[in-house]
Amino acid sequence: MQQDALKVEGISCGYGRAMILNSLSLEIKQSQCVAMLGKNGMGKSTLLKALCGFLPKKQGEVYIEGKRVTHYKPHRIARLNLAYAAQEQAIFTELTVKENLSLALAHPDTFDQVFIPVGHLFPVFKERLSQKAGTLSGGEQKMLLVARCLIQRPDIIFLDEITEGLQPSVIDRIAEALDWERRSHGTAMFIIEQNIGFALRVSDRYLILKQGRIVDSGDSKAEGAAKKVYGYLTV
Amino acid sequence: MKLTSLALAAGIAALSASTVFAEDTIKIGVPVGLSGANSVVAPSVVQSSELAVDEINAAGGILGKKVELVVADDGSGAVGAQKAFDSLIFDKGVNVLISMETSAARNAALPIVTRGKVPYIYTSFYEGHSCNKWMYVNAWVPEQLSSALVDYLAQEKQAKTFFLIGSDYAFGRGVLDYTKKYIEKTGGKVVGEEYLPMDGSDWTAIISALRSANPDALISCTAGGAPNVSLGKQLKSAGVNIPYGNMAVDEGTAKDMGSAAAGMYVSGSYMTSIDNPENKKFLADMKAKFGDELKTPNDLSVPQYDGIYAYKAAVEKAGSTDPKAVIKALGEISVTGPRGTIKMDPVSRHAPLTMYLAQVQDDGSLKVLKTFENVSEGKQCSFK
Amino acid sequence: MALLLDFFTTAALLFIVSSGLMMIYGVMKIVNFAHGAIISVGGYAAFMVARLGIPGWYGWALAFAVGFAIGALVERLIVLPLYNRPLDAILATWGLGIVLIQIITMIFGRSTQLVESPMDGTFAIFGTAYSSYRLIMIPVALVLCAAVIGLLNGTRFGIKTKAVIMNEALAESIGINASRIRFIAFSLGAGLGTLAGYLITPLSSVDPYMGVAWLINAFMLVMVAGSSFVGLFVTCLVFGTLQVLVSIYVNPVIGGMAIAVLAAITLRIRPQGFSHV
Amino acid sequence: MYNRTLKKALPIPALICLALIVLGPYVCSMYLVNLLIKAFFFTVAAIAVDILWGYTGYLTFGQSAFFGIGAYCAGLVFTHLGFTDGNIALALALALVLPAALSFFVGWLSFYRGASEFFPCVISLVVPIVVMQLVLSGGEFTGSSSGLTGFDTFEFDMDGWFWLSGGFMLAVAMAAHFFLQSDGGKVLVAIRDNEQRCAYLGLNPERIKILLMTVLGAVTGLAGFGYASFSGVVAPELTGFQFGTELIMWVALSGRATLWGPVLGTLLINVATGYLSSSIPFVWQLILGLSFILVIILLPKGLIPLIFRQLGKASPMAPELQAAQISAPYSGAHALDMQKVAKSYGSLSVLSDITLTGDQGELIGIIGPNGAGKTTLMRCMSDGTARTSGLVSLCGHDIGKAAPQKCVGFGLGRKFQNANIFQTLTVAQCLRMARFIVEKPSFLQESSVLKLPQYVLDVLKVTGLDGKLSAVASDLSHGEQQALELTMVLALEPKVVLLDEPTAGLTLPERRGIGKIFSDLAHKYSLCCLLVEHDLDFVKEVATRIVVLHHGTIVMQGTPEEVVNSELVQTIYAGARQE
Repeated sequence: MQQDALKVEGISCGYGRAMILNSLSLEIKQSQCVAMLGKNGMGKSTLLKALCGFLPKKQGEVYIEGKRVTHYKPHRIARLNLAYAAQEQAIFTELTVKENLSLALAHPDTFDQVFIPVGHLFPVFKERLSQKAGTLSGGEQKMLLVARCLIQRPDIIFLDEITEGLQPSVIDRIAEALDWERRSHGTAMFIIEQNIGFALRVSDRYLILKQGRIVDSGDSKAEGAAKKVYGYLTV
Repeated sequence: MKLTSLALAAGIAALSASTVFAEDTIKIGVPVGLSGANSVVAPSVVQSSELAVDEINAAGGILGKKVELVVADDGSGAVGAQKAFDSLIFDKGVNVLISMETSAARNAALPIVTRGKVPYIYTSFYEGHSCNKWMYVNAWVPEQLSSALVDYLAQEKQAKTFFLIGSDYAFGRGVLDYTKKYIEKTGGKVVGEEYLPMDGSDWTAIISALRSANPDALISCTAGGAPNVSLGKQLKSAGVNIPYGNMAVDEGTAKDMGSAAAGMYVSGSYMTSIDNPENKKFLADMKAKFGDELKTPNDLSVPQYDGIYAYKAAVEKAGSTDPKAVIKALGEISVTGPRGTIKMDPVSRHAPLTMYLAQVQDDGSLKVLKTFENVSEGKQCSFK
Repeated sequence: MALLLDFFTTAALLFIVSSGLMMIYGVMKIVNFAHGAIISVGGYAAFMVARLGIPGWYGWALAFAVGFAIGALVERLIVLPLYNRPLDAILATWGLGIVLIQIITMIFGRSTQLVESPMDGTFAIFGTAYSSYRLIMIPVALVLCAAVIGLLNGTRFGIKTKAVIMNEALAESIGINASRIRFIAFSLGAGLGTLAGYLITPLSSVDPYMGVAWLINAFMLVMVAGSSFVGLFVTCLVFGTLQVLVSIYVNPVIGGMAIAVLAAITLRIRPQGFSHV
Repeated sequence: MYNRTLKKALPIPALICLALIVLGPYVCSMYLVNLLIKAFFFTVAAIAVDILWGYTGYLTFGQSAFFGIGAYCAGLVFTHLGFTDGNIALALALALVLPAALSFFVGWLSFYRGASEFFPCVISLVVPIVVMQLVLSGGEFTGSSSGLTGFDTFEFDMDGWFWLSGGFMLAVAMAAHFFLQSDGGKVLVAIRDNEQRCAYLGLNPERIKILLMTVLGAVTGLAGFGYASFSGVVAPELTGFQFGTELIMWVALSGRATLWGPVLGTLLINVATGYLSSSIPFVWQLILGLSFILVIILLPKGLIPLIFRQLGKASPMAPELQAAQISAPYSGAHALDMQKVAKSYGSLSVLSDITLTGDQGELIGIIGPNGAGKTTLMRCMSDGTARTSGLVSLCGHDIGKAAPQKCVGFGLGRKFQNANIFQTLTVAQCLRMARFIVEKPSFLQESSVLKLPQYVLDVLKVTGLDGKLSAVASDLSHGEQQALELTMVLALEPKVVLLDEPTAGLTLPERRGIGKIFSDLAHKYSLCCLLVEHDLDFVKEVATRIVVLHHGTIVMQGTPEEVVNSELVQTIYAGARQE
């Protein structure tokens, strides 16, 4: 049987003594895209940080591509063909676009080659490779983040609220890029979102996180999914 | 309460007194800078002390008592010296202190010497005019050094203008101040006088000043080894070739400086190349005792050797180690050692010395060019 | 003219001496107070090289290698546990400096050692005869500066290092081993320290404390320079010039304090120093 | 009986010192007495370093400069002017005033808003170097490197000196002991733990540190004066950087942030050095260096606390809580008034054209997605230097460029997003710090009563913190720490309260209780509350008005119903587009 792209078994973790996540489990199959939704402060970002090795886990196990990575350091996890786009401070504003992209590559000499498809998806970067990333607009920075994930040719991508504060047109562009990536490479994805429309559009399954627990899940493309999710997210 | 405390105090005093008088050895305290700046020369001082003590013990000691050497580190500074002197006088109970010290350390220690009432023979050349009832000095002061060096440069090298460089501390300033006066008194002219902090190693600005002053000769007086080396090297690399008199370099350092020292004129009361039987025997004995470990004897370690013999002579003359009697006797005796016969003056508390002027050779050795017999120490102290 | 050369050569020496400290401070905001002792180690490396008769070209490589090795050891044993306690790191490295100096003293003794200068005499430049070794320090400093800047800006290691400086968590999240980068940077910094010691021996004495006199000035320069080598270069030039001017026109004793005092004042007026020039 | 209270007033190490000082001359050899007299003076300097570094977090290499200056005051006056009654008074006065003045200057130079962590440390390095260089270049006046010696000084015998110096040391140590144990003395630890929080409690950390430095400079100068008078010698190394680092080493080895550690440690190390260093100088240095490194890395608390375990620990005490009189509410127009406030970093605009008023009795919810500028808005209200343009006034005071502590003085209280508290203080001590500007604490003792406004007592009760008054803040849970910060802010009796996500990390029942309290604050106690919250449910329940921030501007404000039901908010805040 093929390994799950990501498997989380009952992890608990938090900051100091406060537990943000309580015995949380989930799994993402190969080529599957799972969206996790929930209001702020429910532990979504904490979960991603824990998965990427930035937070110690009090209990539970994490497997990526079948490999137990519970106690790996962040850079070792990052080298497992995994791409992670954090919510805040996720690019090096003082480095150029090209440096930002090539830093993520294990073999930077292949840059010209791997950049071709990315340049195709985000043509805006073609002429701006030597521009400092900090001078890009907010939307462009988020696109750079997605581009950096794609250029790594990963097996699994983690995206943390990539659409936050973006114009609808940019959100569309990102959604198209993710769709293309899945079509052409079958990459598994785990996306954390508040934007219901975007989340349901790109994902196969959705999960609802509340107070550190998954309280509901379902098929993203099912009838009435949007309405159900919306019920959790608003008042 | 009062009574018990008195009784206690008396008891302790009696105890400590008995421990001092029960000794039948004579203890010579040598506080010296085993660590810190003086640690460059301290080993040579300890070696010559050891030789002197061995010789004396082999010849039956002093007044039949064995002589014991007690060395203490003073950290080359005032605070360390106070600790070392306290320890030697009050803890170890030495009969005499014989050593070289930095001026700061000597000054810091003198009040302790006064309190402890212990004779102190100071064996280091220094800037002069330090006086204490309990102290004698058997090394040179600027009055003795400057004349030799300046006279030589003026007469043999026709130097009329001089440039003075020193480390900014009491010895450097003291010696150069006197030198400046002496130069001006003898008709020369000082065209520049510059100082760098003791731990300074960048002489760029001073060398620039030196070049633009364009003097006939250069005289330096720096703090120990490191500044001498850095100054010598930088002068050399700057291509300064005028006659250079160095007032603060010992033979060991001159050797270490290699080519940077070659050609330098130095003056002092002791050079290894002094040609007399005492010095030859001394050098041979040192070599025999320490072999490869031997540190080059120098103008600090030889006065130390002389100082120990001076104490021996004084105790024998006084017939006891009683401090007052010893102090009196120290002004009356004379000893003959590697530096010739040295008699310390009971009034000035310093000694007239034979001074030598030498030039550093390419191999680092010193070649004596001129000898100045019995140079007076000038006006130092005035004890009766 | 000679004055101008004094400015440049002084600045060059200052740059050579402080670059190792800068490498470490720039990357990990740790002040290596053992830098003075490490410079001394470089001086003794020069002494060993001269005594063993190794040609000069290998000499500096050897000096660098010794420093690199010491740095590597020290980073793992002493600095690693203290990354989150930068003030304690100052103290621990100060302690390390004492230990290094005592070890040198035990092996080589306290006295100054002889190292012959590879280059004596003067060189005439625009009609002014000037110490050739000091002159050589100008191109050496320029090459060193170019090499360090090239390393940090032109190579993958450099970009990774910059990434770690800017945002360690982000760097790790894209697979950069920040701990290894810091390890290498510290070792490099120590290597630059011994290299500096090796380079200054022809102008200085070789004794256990030879590097300590440079420490405070190097430290002040690095503080003013912030975290860029270009900044350090400019800082060295400005303060080197000031030091020479004060030494010549006021007096050398005050000149010796000039860098420390002026740097402190600069930082008070302009806390970011010269890091944005 | 040696009971708890007495133990607190006179701990075992103090008794050891007392016994040593009384009995010393009878049981110690002359040499040891001599060593100890000097060690007593050094200990005073070490206490100063310990207070500055261990307690207040300011790593100083420069205390030696003040010691040296005190010593030189004695040396210079007695050498050049002679030893007369008048000159003794003069020298003593100079030994107090000069070090104090220089400390004040150094403090002023070192501590200012926005100084980097290393800067004061850098300055403290420069001070002894400069002072020593000045002494060295002082020629005959200062005696240059030889120092001054042979001046007349007090003619006490050794025992007299011993009791005098020991008594002086013990007096300084006891004074420090009572000060550090007192409620007011905890301000030093508060500064070490969290300067930002101090400023937002209306305290001026810079000023306190400068004051502390000045006082300790004078005390250290006095110790230097004593040392010089006893030894009859002053030397440049007493002012030097080397001595400054030795002081740090003594404190570090024996136990920073414990008063008695450095007292006992300094005495022990000095005595040991006296006996060992002269016989094994290099090895001794090596041992000191190595043990210093090891202690710094492995035992940052030092060695003495290993022996006296209670030294390192605070003796926690839970004071009795009482309700304090609450000052009258603000009665002028608009408690908070912001006109056209903007903030930009270079060309990047974070806030623009914010015009917002808040009245007493209002509870304004501020909502908006991450990066909308909510926290920046809070900063602009509470720190005069934060905004780029526009006017802000608090309770009728234009804040201009005022520092946070000034704004707090105008009636502001600010709770941060992350629990911003004093990690090593207890809950009660944290609260007492918060009351500092309302009710000056005692600087001599620990009070058994803690008076707090009623609403603070309510929050303590709801969150259960009233049962944990003697717990150390870092041992609290995330939610408790948040609640503690909230109570600290409220203990200031502010008129305008800024709350940045005050309920993050709290449980549901706690949230309900807090919500009730917020309503009370606004409605019963007439405060003006601004609440930044992500939890729209919570905001909707308690707020009287909601302001929506997006891309740095106010896009909407109105009653909770209006806002929650608006299409705009659904889109940008809840993040869902209706399909």
